[in-house]
Amino acid sequence: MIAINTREKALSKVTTLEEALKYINDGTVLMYGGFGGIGNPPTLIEGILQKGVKDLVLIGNDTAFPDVGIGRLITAGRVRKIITSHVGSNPVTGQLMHSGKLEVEFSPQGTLAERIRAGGMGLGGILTDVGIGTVAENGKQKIKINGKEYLVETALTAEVAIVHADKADPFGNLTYIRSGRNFSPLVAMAADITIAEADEIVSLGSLDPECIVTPGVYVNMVIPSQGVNWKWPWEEIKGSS
Amino acid sequence: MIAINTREKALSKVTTLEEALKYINDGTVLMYGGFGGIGNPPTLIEGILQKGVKDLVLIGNDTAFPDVGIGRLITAGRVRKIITSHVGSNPVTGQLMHSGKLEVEFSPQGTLAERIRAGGMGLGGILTDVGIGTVAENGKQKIKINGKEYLVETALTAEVAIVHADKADPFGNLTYIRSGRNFSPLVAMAADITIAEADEIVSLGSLDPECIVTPGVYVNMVIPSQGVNWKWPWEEIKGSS
Amino acid sequence: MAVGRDKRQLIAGRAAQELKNGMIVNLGIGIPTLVADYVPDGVHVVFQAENGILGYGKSPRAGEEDPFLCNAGGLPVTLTDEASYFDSTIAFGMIRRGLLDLTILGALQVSQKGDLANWIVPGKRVPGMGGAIDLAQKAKKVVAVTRHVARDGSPKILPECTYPLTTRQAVNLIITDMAVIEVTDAGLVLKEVAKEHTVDDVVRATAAPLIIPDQVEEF
Amino acid sequence: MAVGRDKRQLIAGRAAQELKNGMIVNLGIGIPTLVADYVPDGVHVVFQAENGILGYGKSPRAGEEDPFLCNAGGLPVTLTDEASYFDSTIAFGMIRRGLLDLTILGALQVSQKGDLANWIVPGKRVPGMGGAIDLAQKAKKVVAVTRHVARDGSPKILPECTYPLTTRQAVNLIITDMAVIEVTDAGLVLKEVAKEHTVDDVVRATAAPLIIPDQVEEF
Repeated sequence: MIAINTREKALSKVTTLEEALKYINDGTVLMYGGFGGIGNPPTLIEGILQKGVKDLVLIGNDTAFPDVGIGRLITAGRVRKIITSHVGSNPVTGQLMHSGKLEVEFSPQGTLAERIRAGGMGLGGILTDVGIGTVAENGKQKIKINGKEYLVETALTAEVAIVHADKADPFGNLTYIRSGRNFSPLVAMAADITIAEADEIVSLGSLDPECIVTPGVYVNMVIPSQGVNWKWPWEEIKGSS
Repeated sequence: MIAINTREKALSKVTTLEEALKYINDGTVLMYGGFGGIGNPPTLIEGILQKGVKDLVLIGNDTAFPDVGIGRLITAGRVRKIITSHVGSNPVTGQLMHSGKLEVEFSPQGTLAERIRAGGMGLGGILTDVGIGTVAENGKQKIKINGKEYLVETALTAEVAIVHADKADPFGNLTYIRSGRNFSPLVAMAADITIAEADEIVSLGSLDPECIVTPGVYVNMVIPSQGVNWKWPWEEIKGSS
Repeated sequence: MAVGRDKRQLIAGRAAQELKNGMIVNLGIGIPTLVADYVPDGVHVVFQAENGILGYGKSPRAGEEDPFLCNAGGLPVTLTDEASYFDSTIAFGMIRRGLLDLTILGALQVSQKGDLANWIVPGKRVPGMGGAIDLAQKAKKVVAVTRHVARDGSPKILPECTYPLTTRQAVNLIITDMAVIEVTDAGLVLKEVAKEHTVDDVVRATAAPLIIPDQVEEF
Repeated sequence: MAVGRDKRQLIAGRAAQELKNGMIVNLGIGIPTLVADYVPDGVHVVFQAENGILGYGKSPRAGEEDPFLCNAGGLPVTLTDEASYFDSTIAFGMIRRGLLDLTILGALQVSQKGDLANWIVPGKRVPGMGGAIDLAQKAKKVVAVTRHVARDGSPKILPECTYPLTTRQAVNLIITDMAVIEVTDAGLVLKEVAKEHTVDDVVRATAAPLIIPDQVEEF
């Protein structure tokens, strides 16, 4: 048992919110897991708000809802630019975009997912025919393979990635929460520093190696999650319809 | 319970080896899971040998050992061409290659994995700098992104893929066996027809949706495995050294 | 953009008739989401959500929602027995590889050639293309569901779309609160008309030319 | 290509001294595989295998082998507590992204610039490059382990490799049964000599010029 505890200590990345927030500062390029708010890490987002960080460059699937998840950073005016696929659920994003206060760059959703993964995999990018013949092809290199045309979609990386895990062990092995997985394992691979907040931090050796979604090598810091601190839109609609 | 059984029946892909072998014929382009034989599907390989199929075009990581796994097809002279990354563990492959009886095309291992995945993902290919400055770049298109040079590595697909699963449910959801995972989930996505042999076929609903590695949509046929019918090289070395 | 509850349910119910045994089906945000609650008895389809679920079913009962089990529109769903979770690259890998038998998508505009516009109202609403380009370009069958006319009464089924396109020649079938229209090489064919309307109503509310067969069903 | 058991163990044992706490380490096929059994007490490293394991340990005891738990060389291993399994794209994603602190690889030839040749003997042995190109090009530190000379006595540490290269300027340290040699911008520096040999022995067995510091350690 002493040997195990020694190894757990030697490999541990468990730290505090305060320590983790040292890596997220004005202007940081920040990737986040989550889809419609589910998988956005609540404790880290609250921490970023409290710390007063601004001018963030975000990369992630969507901007959730105005008072939910990553949307809270948009609403609070902390974001300078975002690379995303869909902002329809958050009208504040659209307003800031139209008033010139927020730069928004769109990718088709599957392409965005692959661009982030490519960054995480150390690839230069991927070739896809999705979006050919639409505005999604504007400004992109094209290449022909066996006579068929593909867009060159370049890899995306970030300085920091934040994710909401279900369980984490001290080495940073992660599992996610049902549909909270979505972009999380992708952004976890694509940043220089990956911070996971976990609903449960378990001892080394207690996760099933067959079921780990993000291997610990990708994770730099693990902090405990305080849990979701917002109301989901469907909770508010309930009873009112 | 009647409802569940009806659904299980409606979605079931469980079939026989005989039925599965109808899709593997002379000249078939065949991908296989496995690494050093571990993950090569024993029952399907035995079936291919028994059926007398020849002139196969194989795509997979390596050629195992002469009497192990996919190596048995090489040794029996059933393969016309192979796209692979490493044949060092199977001297028969090298002999057939030098005598002009087997065409061998090499990719760096990580690049081969990505090319197969790209095929499975419906991508045209990926961009990588691995192999630049070596023979691995011969004959390949290059592209520059922000001044940095990448090789264009094209997607690979196949007519049929065969994998060895641990558990399968009737819909074709799969888990694999420890280090038997390797290329298996990649080839399972990249073929027109994917056939899984499983050590255990479990009822619909009994696999944990968080731990399924290959979603059933990728699998066309599930058959029961007879288990490994070869000796591993380390078993033969044991005691003799 | 809200349409009356009855019209939304009408459209969703009719769209659900397109579901056939064994199909892998993706439902877009909005009206398409409702289709999961209208699967005909005895029909077994597998719903895929691009946030990483293959195998979800009806909406949960009030009070039984799981906040971490939602469809791509952010609404709670339930799982079916064949369910698996995966990341968004796998979700879109399935789509891009052509494994979706059917996608049912909302539409801002549809042209007579089946061009689909559903991601931006220039100068006004910019939701972003989300997964619509991937889905519309790659699914084996694309059904567009929409109110027949826009809120201001202007037609949404047009000779040419005026909004930026999601995908060219993508839509196979249009289902609205007034009609079911098939996109064919010859043009738009009126297949069915809602009980509350006549063929003439539909023709007047449609800017694109319609081919009217001898037999037009009612729904 | 077999070297005597003692020499193999000697090389593996010395290579294990390069392991530092917390490192992520990949071991190539052959002699490098043996390093997992020589991790110094109190040093905690995480071994990665390109067939999809992060976190394996020593060889199992005879009779306790798991045929489905092997390293990339096909030899049975045991798991450590931080272990996870993944597919080969993830295994090589880690490598390509530069997350491997150290890789220990076998070598056919190493040049004085650190060029590595280890995948083909033209006209004779064609194992294929496997994962060596990925590893040699992307790991933060590359240690080449090899017999100092080939079976026919010819040197393997050369001014230029004559076999096709795996990667240019990849190797940082060469560990053989005779010596430990560092690859520096100034050239090859002899750091250590095996007990059984003298500096002169090493110089004679090395075709590339060696820089001999005042102090050469023994190992």
